[in-house]
Amino acid sequence: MTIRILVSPDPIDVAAEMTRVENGVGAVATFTGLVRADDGVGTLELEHYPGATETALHRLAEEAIARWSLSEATVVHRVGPMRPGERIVFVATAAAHRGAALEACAYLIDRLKTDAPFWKREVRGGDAVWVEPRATDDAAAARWRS
Amino acid sequence: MTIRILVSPDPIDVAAEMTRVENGVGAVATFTGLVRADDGVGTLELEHYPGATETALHRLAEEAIARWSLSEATVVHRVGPMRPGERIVFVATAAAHRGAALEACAYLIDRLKTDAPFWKREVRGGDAVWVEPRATDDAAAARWRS
Amino acid sequence: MRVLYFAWVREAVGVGEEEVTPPVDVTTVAGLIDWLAARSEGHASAFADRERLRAAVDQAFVSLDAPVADAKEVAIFPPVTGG
Amino acid sequence: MRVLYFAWVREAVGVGEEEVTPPVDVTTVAGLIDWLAARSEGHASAFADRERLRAAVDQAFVSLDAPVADAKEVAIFPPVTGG
Repeated sequence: MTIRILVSPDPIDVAAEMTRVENGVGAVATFTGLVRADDGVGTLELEHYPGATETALHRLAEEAIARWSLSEATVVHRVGPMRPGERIVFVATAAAHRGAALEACAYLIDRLKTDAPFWKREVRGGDAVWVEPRATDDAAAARWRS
Repeated sequence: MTIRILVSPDPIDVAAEMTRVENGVGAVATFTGLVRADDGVGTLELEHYPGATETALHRLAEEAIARWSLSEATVVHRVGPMRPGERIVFVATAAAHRGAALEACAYLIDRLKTDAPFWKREVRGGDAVWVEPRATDDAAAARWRS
Repeated sequence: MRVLYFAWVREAVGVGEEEVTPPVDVTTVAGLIDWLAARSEGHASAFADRERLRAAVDQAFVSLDAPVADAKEVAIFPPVTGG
Repeated sequence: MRVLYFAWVREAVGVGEEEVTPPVDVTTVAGLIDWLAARSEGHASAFADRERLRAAVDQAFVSLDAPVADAKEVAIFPPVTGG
Protein backbone atom coordinates (compact mmCIF):
# COMPACT_ATOMS: atom_id res chain seq x y z
CA MET A 1 0.00 0.00 0.00
CA THR A 2 0.96 3.62 -0.52
CA ILE A 3 0.56 6.66 1.69
CA ARG A 4 0.64 10.11 0.14
CA ILE A 5 0.69 13.15 2.43
CA LEU A 6 1.01 16.64 0.99
CA VAL A 7 0.76 19.95 2.87
CA SER A 8 1.26 22.81 0.45
CA PRO A 9 0.19 26.37 -0.45
CA ASP A 10 -0.55 25.23 -4.02
CA PRO A 11 -4.09 24.56 -5.34
CA ILE A 12 -5.13 20.91 -4.99
CA ASP A 13 -5.18 18.99 -8.29
CA VAL A 14 -7.96 16.45 -7.60
CA ALA A 15 -7.79 14.87 -11.07
CA ALA A 16 -4.11 13.99 -10.62
CA GLU A 17 -4.70 12.81 -7.05
CA MET A 18 -7.62 10.59 -8.08
CA THR A 19 -5.74 9.02 -10.97
CA ARG A 20 -2.86 8.26 -8.61
CA VAL A 21 -5.01 6.19 -6.20
CA GLU A 22 -6.91 4.32 -8.96
CA ASN A 23 -4.20 1.74 -9.04
CA GLY A 24 -5.78 -1.55 -10.03
CA VAL A 25 -8.30 -1.45 -7.17
CA GLY A 26 -12.07 -1.82 -7.26
CA ALA A 27 -13.21 1.11 -5.12
CA VAL A 28 -12.09 4.70 -4.51
CA ALA A 29 -13.76 7.13 -2.09
CA THR A 30 -12.85 10.79 -1.82
CA PHE A 31 -13.74 13.79 0.30
CA THR A 32 -13.08 17.39 -0.69
CA GLY A 33 -13.51 20.31 1.70
CA LEU A 34 -13.94 23.71 0.09
CA VAL A 35 -14.09 27.33 1.16
CA ARG A 36 -17.82 28.02 1.17
CA ALA A 37 -18.95 30.84 -1.06
CA ASP A 38 -22.15 31.64 0.82
CA ASP A 39 -21.08 32.96 4.21
CA GLY A 40 -19.27 36.17 3.34
CA VAL A 41 -15.69 34.99 3.80
CA GLY A 42 -13.36 36.89 1.47
CA THR A 43 -10.20 34.96 2.31
CA LEU A 44 -9.58 31.86 4.40
CA GLU A 45 -6.08 31.51 5.88
CA LEU A 46 -4.72 28.15 7.00
CA GLU A 47 -1.84 28.05 9.47
CA HIS A 48 -0.16 24.78 10.42
CA TYR A 49 2.68 23.30 12.45
CA PRO A 50 5.28 22.24 9.87
CA GLY A 51 6.66 18.78 10.49
CA ALA A 52 4.15 17.88 13.20
CA THR A 53 1.33 18.21 10.64
CA GLU A 54 2.83 15.72 8.22
CA THR A 55 3.64 13.32 11.08
CA ALA A 56 0.04 13.48 12.37
CA LEU A 57 -1.46 12.94 8.89
CA HIS A 58 0.91 10.06 8.18
CA ARG A 59 -0.09 8.37 11.44
CA LEU A 60 -3.81 8.74 10.63
CA ALA A 61 -3.23 7.26 7.18
CA GLU A 62 -1.33 4.31 8.69
CA GLU A 63 -4.21 3.69 11.12
CA ALA A 64 -6.77 3.76 8.27
CA ILE A 65 -4.70 1.40 6.11
CA ALA A 66 -4.37 -1.09 8.97
CA ARG A 67 -8.04 -0.91 9.99
CA TRP A 68 -9.60 -1.18 6.51
CA SER A 69 -6.84 -2.95 4.50
CA LEU A 70 -6.57 -0.03 2.10
CA SER A 71 -4.31 -0.17 -0.92
CA GLU A 72 -3.92 3.63 -1.04
CA ALA A 73 -4.48 6.55 1.33
CA THR A 74 -3.97 10.17 0.25
CA VAL A 75 -4.35 13.32 2.34
CA VAL A 76 -3.65 16.67 0.70
CA HIS A 77 -4.16 19.83 2.78
CA ARG A 78 -3.68 23.32 1.47
CA VAL A 79 -2.17 26.01 3.71
CA GLY A 80 -1.86 29.78 3.41
CA PRO A 81 -4.50 32.13 1.99
CA MET A 82 -7.32 30.80 -0.20
CA ARG A 83 -10.52 32.13 -1.75
CA PRO A 84 -14.18 31.02 -1.71
CA GLY A 85 -14.72 27.95 -3.89
CA GLU A 86 -11.12 26.76 -3.55
CA ARG A 87 -10.25 23.36 -2.11
CA ILE A 88 -8.92 23.23 1.45
CA VAL A 89 -8.48 19.51 1.88
CA PHE A 90 -8.70 16.33 -0.22
CA VAL A 91 -8.81 12.79 1.15
CA ALA A 92 -8.81 9.67 -1.04
CA THR A 93 -8.90 6.01 -0.06
CA ALA A 94 -8.68 2.95 -2.29
CA ALA A 95 -9.65 -0.62 -1.43
CA ALA A 96 -10.91 -3.82 -3.03
CA HIS A 97 -14.50 -3.12 -1.92
CA ARG A 98 -16.58 -0.01 -1.44
CA GLY A 99 -17.43 -0.35 2.25
CA ALA A 100 -13.79 -0.18 3.28
CA ALA A 101 -13.01 2.77 1.00
CA LEU A 102 -16.06 4.78 2.12
CA GLU A 103 -15.59 4.18 5.84
CA ALA A 104 -11.86 4.88 5.77
CA CYS A 105 -12.46 8.15 3.90
CA ALA A 106 -14.95 9.31 6.54
CA TYR A 107 -12.52 8.22 9.27
CA LEU A 108 -9.62 10.22 7.84
CA ILE A 109 -11.51 13.48 7.46
CA ASP A 110 -13.18 13.12 10.88
CA ARG A 111 -9.88 12.43 12.63
CA LEU A 112 -8.00 15.10 10.66
CA LYS A 113 -10.45 17.71 11.96
CA THR A 114 -9.44 17.05 15.58
CA ASP A 115 -5.97 15.50 15.43
CA ALA A 116 -3.91 17.46 12.90
CA PRO A 117 -2.40 20.86 13.77
CA PHE A 118 -4.16 23.24 11.37
CA TRP A 119 -5.83 26.52 12.30
CA LYS A 120 -8.27 28.48 10.16
CA ARG A 121 -8.70 32.23 10.10
CA GLU A 122 -11.59 33.79 8.20
CA VAL A 123 -11.22 37.28 6.77
CA ARG A 124 -14.49 39.15 6.15
CA GLY A 125 -14.00 42.71 4.94
CA GLY A 126 -11.34 44.08 7.31
CA ASP A 127 -12.02 41.61 10.15
CA ALA A 128 -9.91 38.48 10.66
CA VAL A 129 -11.37 35.91 13.06
CA TRP A 130 -9.84 32.60 14.17
CA VAL A 131 -12.35 29.80 13.65
CA GLU A 132 -13.55 28.18 16.88
CA PRO A 133 -13.48 24.37 17.14
CA ARG A 134 -16.86 22.69 16.76
CA ALA A 135 -18.26 20.21 19.27
CA THR A 136 -19.68 18.22 16.36
CA ASP A 137 -16.11 17.64 15.13
CA ASP A 138 -15.13 16.13 18.49
CA ALA A 139 -18.22 13.91 18.37
CA ALA A 140 -17.46 12.81 14.81
CA ALA A 141 -13.88 11.87 15.71
CA ALA A 142 -14.99 10.11 18.93
CA ARG A 143 -17.30 7.68 17.10
CA TRP A 144 -14.27 5.93 15.57
CA ARG A 145 -12.82 5.12 19.00
CA SER A 146 -15.49 2.54 19.89
CA MET B 1 -30.19 21.67 -6.10
CA THR B 2 -29.08 19.87 -9.24
CA ILE B 3 -29.34 16.23 -10.25
CA ARG B 4 -27.05 14.89 -12.95
CA ILE B 5 -27.65 11.36 -14.27
CA LEU B 6 -25.57 10.01 -17.13
CA VAL B 7 -25.59 6.45 -18.53
CA SER B 8 -23.14 6.22 -21.39
CA PRO B 9 -20.61 3.98 -23.14
CA ASP B 10 -18.00 6.76 -22.91
CA PRO B 11 -15.17 6.80 -20.33
CA ILE B 12 -16.08 8.70 -17.15
CA ASP B 13 -14.36 12.11 -16.82
CA VAL B 14 -14.08 12.42 -13.03
CA ALA B 15 -12.27 15.76 -13.12
CA ALA B 16 -15.09 17.39 -15.09
CA GLU B 17 -17.73 15.72 -12.90
CA MET B 18 -16.04 16.86 -9.68
CA THR B 19 -15.65 20.44 -10.86
CA ARG B 20 -19.34 20.48 -11.76
CA VAL B 21 -20.50 19.59 -8.22
CA GLU B 22 -18.05 21.95 -6.45
CA ASN B 23 -20.53 24.74 -6.80
CA GLY B 24 -20.07 27.06 -3.84
CA VAL B 25 -20.55 24.29 -1.28
CA GLY B 26 -18.38 23.23 1.64
CA ALA B 27 -18.18 19.47 1.19
CA VAL B 28 -18.01 17.02 -1.71
CA ALA B 29 -17.88 13.23 -1.37
CA THR B 30 -17.31 10.85 -4.28
CA PHE B 31 -17.23 7.16 -4.92
CA THR B 32 -15.65 5.55 -7.99
CA GLY B 33 -16.07 1.88 -8.86
CA LEU B 34 -13.46 0.41 -11.20
CA VAL B 35 -12.86 -2.80 -13.07
CA ARG B 36 -10.40 -4.62 -10.82
CA ALA B 37 -7.12 -5.54 -12.45
CA ASP B 38 -6.27 -8.41 -10.13
CA ASP B 39 -8.87 -11.11 -10.78
CA GLY B 40 -8.20 -12.12 -14.37
CA VAL B 41 -11.08 -10.32 -16.06
CA GLY B 42 -10.14 -9.30 -19.60
CA THR B 43 -13.32 -7.39 -20.40
CA LEU B 44 -16.29 -6.37 -18.28
CA GLU B 45 -19.56 -5.81 -20.12
CA LEU B 46 -22.37 -3.74 -18.66
CA GLU B 47 -25.91 -4.21 -19.96
CA HIS B 48 -28.76 -1.96 -18.83
CA TYR B 49 -32.45 -1.23 -19.33
CA PRO B 50 -32.53 2.06 -21.25
CA GLY B 51 -35.04 4.52 -19.86
CA ALA B 52 -35.79 2.53 -16.73
CA THR B 53 -32.15 2.93 -15.63
CA GLU B 54 -32.19 6.70 -15.82
CA THR B 55 -35.57 6.81 -14.05
CA ALA B 56 -34.29 4.60 -11.21
CA LEU B 57 -31.10 6.65 -10.76
CA HIS B 58 -33.02 9.91 -10.83
CA ARG B 59 -35.35 8.63 -8.13
CA LEU B 60 -32.41 7.57 -5.91
CA ALA B 61 -30.82 11.00 -6.38
CA GLU B 62 -34.06 12.73 -5.42
CA GLU B 63 -34.31 10.59 -2.28
CA ALA B 64 -30.71 11.44 -1.30
CA ILE B 65 -31.24 15.16 -1.89
CA ALA B 66 -34.37 15.16 0.27
CA ARG B 67 -32.84 13.09 3.08
CA TRP B 68 -29.50 14.94 3.38
CA SER B 69 -30.34 18.40 1.96
CA LEU B 70 -27.74 18.03 -0.76
CA SER B 71 -26.98 20.85 -3.17
CA GLU B 72 -25.79 18.45 -5.90
CA ALA B 73 -26.09 14.75 -6.67
CA THR B 74 -24.35 13.14 -9.64
CA VAL B 75 -24.50 9.51 -10.79
CA VAL B 76 -22.55 8.51 -13.90
CA HIS B 77 -22.62 4.86 -14.95
CA ARG B 78 -20.73 3.46 -17.88
CA VAL B 79 -22.32 0.73 -20.05
CA GLY B 80 -20.94 -1.56 -22.76
CA PRO B 81 -17.51 -3.20 -22.75
CA MET B 82 -14.71 -1.92 -20.52
CA ARG B 83 -11.21 -2.97 -19.51
CA PRO B 84 -9.44 -3.54 -16.15
CA GLY B 85 -8.63 -0.25 -14.45
CA GLU B 86 -11.44 1.64 -16.18
CA ARG B 87 -14.20 3.37 -14.23
CA ILE B 88 -17.62 1.67 -14.09
CA VAL B 89 -19.51 4.11 -11.91
CA PHE B 90 -18.99 7.53 -10.33
CA VAL B 91 -21.16 9.05 -7.60
CA ALA B 92 -20.70 12.57 -6.24
CA THR B 93 -22.64 14.43 -3.57
CA ALA B 94 -22.27 18.02 -2.41
CA ALA B 95 -23.57 19.56 0.80
CA ALA B 96 -22.82 22.32 3.28
CA HIS B 97 -21.22 19.87 5.73
CA ARG B 98 -19.20 16.69 5.38
CA GLY B 99 -21.46 14.28 7.26
CA ALA B 100 -24.32 14.81 4.81
CA ALA B 101 -22.10 14.52 1.74
CA LEU B 102 -20.37 11.33 2.96
CA GLU B 103 -23.53 9.55 4.07
CA ALA B 104 -25.46 10.44 0.94
CA CYS B 105 -22.60 9.19 -1.25
CA ALA B 106 -22.59 5.81 0.54
CA TYR B 107 -26.40 5.69 0.27
CA LEU B 108 -26.39 6.27 -3.48
CA ILE B 109 -23.83 3.59 -4.32
CA ASP B 110 -25.42 1.08 -1.92
CA ARG B 111 -28.92 1.61 -3.35
CA LEU B 112 -27.68 1.71 -6.96
CA LYS B 113 -26.21 -1.78 -6.50
CA THR B 114 -29.66 -3.27 -5.78
CA ASP B 115 -32.17 -0.85 -7.31
CA ALA B 116 -30.89 0.13 -10.75
CA PRO B 117 -31.21 -2.22 -13.76
CA PHE B 118 -27.60 -2.96 -14.70
CA TRP B 119 -26.11 -6.39 -15.33
CA LYS B 120 -22.42 -7.24 -15.43
CA ARG B 121 -20.79 -9.94 -17.53
CA GLU B 122 -17.13 -10.82 -16.99
CA VAL B 123 -15.09 -12.16 -19.89
CA ARG B 124 -12.03 -14.23 -18.91
CA GLY B 125 -10.19 -15.72 -21.86
CA GLY B 126 -12.99 -17.20 -23.99
CA ASP B 127 -15.50 -17.56 -21.11
CA ALA B 128 -18.23 -15.00 -20.49
CA VAL B 129 -20.00 -15.28 -17.12
CA TRP B 130 -22.88 -13.18 -15.79
CA VAL B 131 -22.01 -11.81 -12.34
CA GLU B 132 -24.19 -13.19 -9.55
CA PRO B 133 -25.78 -10.73 -7.10
CA ARG B 134 -24.07 -10.54 -3.71
CA ALA B 135 -25.90 -10.94 -0.41
CA THR B 136 -23.64 -8.22 1.03
CA ASP B 137 -25.13 -5.77 -1.50
CA ASP B 138 -28.65 -6.52 -0.30
CA ALA B 139 -27.51 -6.05 3.30
CA ALA B 140 -25.79 -2.75 2.44
CA ALA B 141 -28.92 -1.41 0.74
CA ALA B 142 -31.18 -2.63 3.57
CA ARG B 143 -29.34 -0.65 6.26
CA TRP B 144 -30.69 2.61 4.76
CA ARG B 145 -34.31 1.53 5.20
CA SER B 146 -34.29 1.76 9.01
CA MET C 1 -47.83 -5.88 -24.97
CA ARG C 2 -44.08 -5.49 -25.40
CA VAL C 3 -41.91 -7.88 -23.36
CA LEU C 4 -38.21 -7.12 -22.77
CA TYR C 5 -35.50 -9.52 -21.63
CA PHE C 6 -32.08 -8.68 -20.19
CA ALA C 7 -28.78 -10.41 -19.36
CA TRP C 8 -28.92 -14.24 -19.26
CA VAL C 9 -32.73 -14.19 -19.56
CA ARG C 10 -32.29 -12.44 -22.92
CA GLU C 11 -29.62 -14.92 -23.98
CA ALA C 12 -31.75 -17.95 -23.02
CA VAL C 13 -34.89 -16.63 -24.73
CA GLY C 14 -32.85 -15.71 -27.78
CA VAL C 15 -34.28 -12.22 -28.36
CA GLY C 16 -34.12 -8.92 -26.45
CA GLU C 17 -37.78 -8.11 -26.94
CA GLU C 18 -40.97 -9.41 -28.51
CA GLU C 19 -44.54 -8.25 -29.03
CA VAL C 20 -47.06 -10.64 -27.45
CA THR C 21 -50.82 -10.80 -26.90
CA PRO C 22 -51.45 -12.93 -23.82
CA PRO C 23 -54.96 -14.36 -23.20
CA VAL C 24 -57.26 -12.52 -20.78
CA ASP C 25 -56.63 -15.01 -17.97
CA VAL C 26 -53.00 -13.81 -17.75
CA THR C 27 -53.37 -11.16 -15.04
CA THR C 28 -50.03 -11.09 -13.18
CA VAL C 29 -46.32 -11.09 -14.02
CA ALA C 30 -46.10 -14.67 -12.75
CA GLY C 31 -49.00 -15.66 -15.00
CA LEU C 32 -47.34 -13.97 -17.96
CA ILE C 33 -44.10 -15.86 -17.25
CA ASP C 34 -46.03 -19.18 -17.13
CA TRP C 35 -47.64 -18.37 -20.46
CA LEU C 36 -44.36 -17.17 -22.07
CA ALA C 37 -42.54 -20.34 -20.90
CA ALA C 38 -44.60 -22.41 -23.36
CA ARG C 39 -43.44 -20.42 -26.40
CA SER C 40 -40.08 -22.18 -26.89
CA GLU C 41 -37.43 -24.30 -25.21
CA GLY C 42 -35.40 -21.10 -24.76
CA HIS C 43 -38.28 -19.43 -22.92
CA ALA C 44 -38.79 -22.54 -20.78
CA SER C 45 -35.09 -22.61 -19.90
CA ALA C 46 -34.96 -18.87 -19.09
CA PHE C 47 -37.98 -19.08 -16.80
CA ALA C 48 -37.21 -22.44 -15.10
CA ASP C 49 -36.23 -20.90 -11.73
CA ARG C 50 -38.65 -18.16 -10.66
CA GLU C 51 -36.49 -17.23 -7.66
CA ARG C 52 -33.83 -15.95 -10.04
CA LEU C 53 -36.24 -13.66 -11.91
CA ARG C 54 -37.14 -10.03 -11.34
CA ALA C 55 -39.58 -7.85 -13.29
CA ALA C 56 -40.62 -4.32 -14.15
CA VAL C 57 -44.03 -3.20 -15.44
CA ASP C 58 -43.96 -0.02 -17.49
CA GLN C 59 -40.39 0.56 -16.23
CA ALA C 60 -41.26 0.33 -12.50
CA PHE C 61 -39.78 -2.55 -10.47
CA VAL C 62 -42.53 -4.88 -9.21
CA SER C 63 -42.89 -8.26 -7.51
CA LEU C 64 -43.97 -11.24 -9.61
CA ASP C 65 -47.52 -11.11 -8.25
CA ALA C 66 -48.04 -7.59 -9.64
CA PRO C 67 -50.85 -7.08 -12.21
CA VAL C 68 -50.03 -6.83 -15.93
CA ALA C 69 -53.54 -6.38 -17.36
CA ASP C 70 -53.02 -2.80 -18.58
CA ALA C 71 -49.24 -2.94 -19.08
CA LYS C 72 -47.66 -1.63 -22.27
CA GLU C 73 -44.15 -2.89 -21.41
CA VAL C 74 -43.11 -5.77 -19.16
CA ALA C 75 -39.42 -6.54 -18.54
CA ILE C 76 -38.12 -9.84 -17.14
CA PHE C 77 -34.52 -10.12 -15.97
CA PRO C 78 -32.10 -11.49 -13.32
CA PRO C 79 -31.32 -9.67 -10.06
CA VAL C 80 -29.30 -6.56 -10.89
CA THR C 81 -25.50 -6.41 -10.51
CA GLY C 82 -24.43 -2.89 -11.49
CA GLY C 83 -22.25 -0.32 -9.78
CA MET D 1 14.23 24.59 24.84
CA ARG D 2 12.45 25.92 21.76
CA VAL D 3 8.85 27.05 22.33
CA LEU D 4 6.49 27.47 19.36
CA TYR D 5 3.17 29.34 19.26
CA PHE D 6 0.40 29.06 16.68
CA ALA D 7 -2.77 30.89 15.64
CA TRP D 8 -4.13 33.37 18.21
CA VAL D 9 -1.63 32.21 20.83
CA ARG D 10 1.15 33.31 18.45
CA GLU D 11 -0.58 36.63 17.81
CA ALA D 12 -1.08 37.33 21.52
CA VAL D 13 2.50 36.39 22.47
CA GLY D 14 3.78 38.42 19.54
CA VAL D 15 6.31 35.89 18.20
CA GLY D 16 6.03 32.50 16.54
CA GLU D 17 8.87 30.95 18.47
CA GLU D 18 11.43 31.70 21.16
CA GLU D 19 14.33 29.97 22.85
CA VAL D 20 13.87 29.71 26.63
CA THR D 21 15.65 28.13 29.57
CA PRO D 22 13.07 27.40 32.26
CA PRO D 23 14.21 26.74 35.83
CA VAL D 24 14.50 23.13 37.00
CA ASP D 25 11.22 23.26 38.93
CA VAL D 26 9.32 23.58 35.60
CA THR D 27 8.57 19.89 34.97
CA THR D 28 5.24 19.86 33.07
CA VAL D 29 3.63 21.72 30.16
CA ALA D 30 1.30 23.43 32.63
CA GLY D 31 4.31 24.50 34.73
CA LEU D 32 6.03 25.82 31.60
CA ILE D 33 2.91 27.83 30.69
CA ASP D 34 2.81 29.34 34.23
CA TRP D 35 6.45 30.35 33.92
CA LEU D 36 6.07 31.72 30.37
CA ALA D 37 3.00 33.77 31.39
CA ALA D 38 5.23 36.03 33.50
CA ARG D 39 7.45 37.01 30.55
CA SER D 40 5.17 39.73 29.11
CA GLU D 41 1.62 41.05 29.02
CA GLY D 42 1.24 39.30 25.66
CA HIS D 43 2.23 35.96 27.18
CA ALA D 44 -0.13 36.52 30.13
CA SER D 45 -2.99 37.32 27.77
CA ALA D 46 -2.31 34.31 25.53
CA PHE D 47 -2.21 31.93 28.49
CA ALA D 48 -5.09 33.40 30.52
CA ASP D 49 -7.54 30.56 29.80
CA ARG D 50 -5.89 27.13 30.11
CA GLU D 51 -8.98 25.36 28.80
CA ARG D 52 -8.42 26.94 25.39
CA LEU D 53 -4.81 25.71 25.15
CA ARG D 54 -3.39 22.55 23.66
CA ALA D 55 0.24 21.41 23.48
CA ALA D 56 2.74 19.19 21.73
CA VAL D 57 6.09 18.03 23.10
CA ASP D 58 8.67 17.18 20.45
CA GLN D 59 5.83 17.25 17.87
CA ALA D 60 3.60 14.73 19.69
CA PHE D 61 0.25 15.94 21.05
CA VAL D 62 0.14 15.75 24.87
CA SER D 63 -2.08 16.86 27.73
CA LEU D 64 -1.00 19.86 29.80
CA ASP D 65 0.21 17.64 32.67
CA ALA D 66 2.76 15.92 30.39
CA PRO D 67 6.46 16.22 31.38
CA VAL D 68 8.74 18.71 29.58
CA ALA D 69 12.02 18.04 31.38
CA ASP D 70 13.87 16.57 28.40
CA ALA D 71 11.90 18.31 25.64
CA LYS D 72 13.74 20.02 22.78
CA GLU D 73 10.56 21.57 21.31
CA VAL D 74 7.29 22.48 23.02
CA ALA D 75 4.37 23.93 21.04
CA ILE D 76 1.41 25.77 22.61
CA PHE D 77 -1.67 26.48 20.51
CA PRO D 78 -5.49 26.61 20.41
CA PRO D 79 -7.66 23.56 19.62
CA VAL D 80 -7.16 22.69 15.95
CA THR D 81 -9.66 23.69 13.24
CA GLY D 82 -8.33 22.28 9.96
CA GLY D 83 -9.96 20.24 7.24
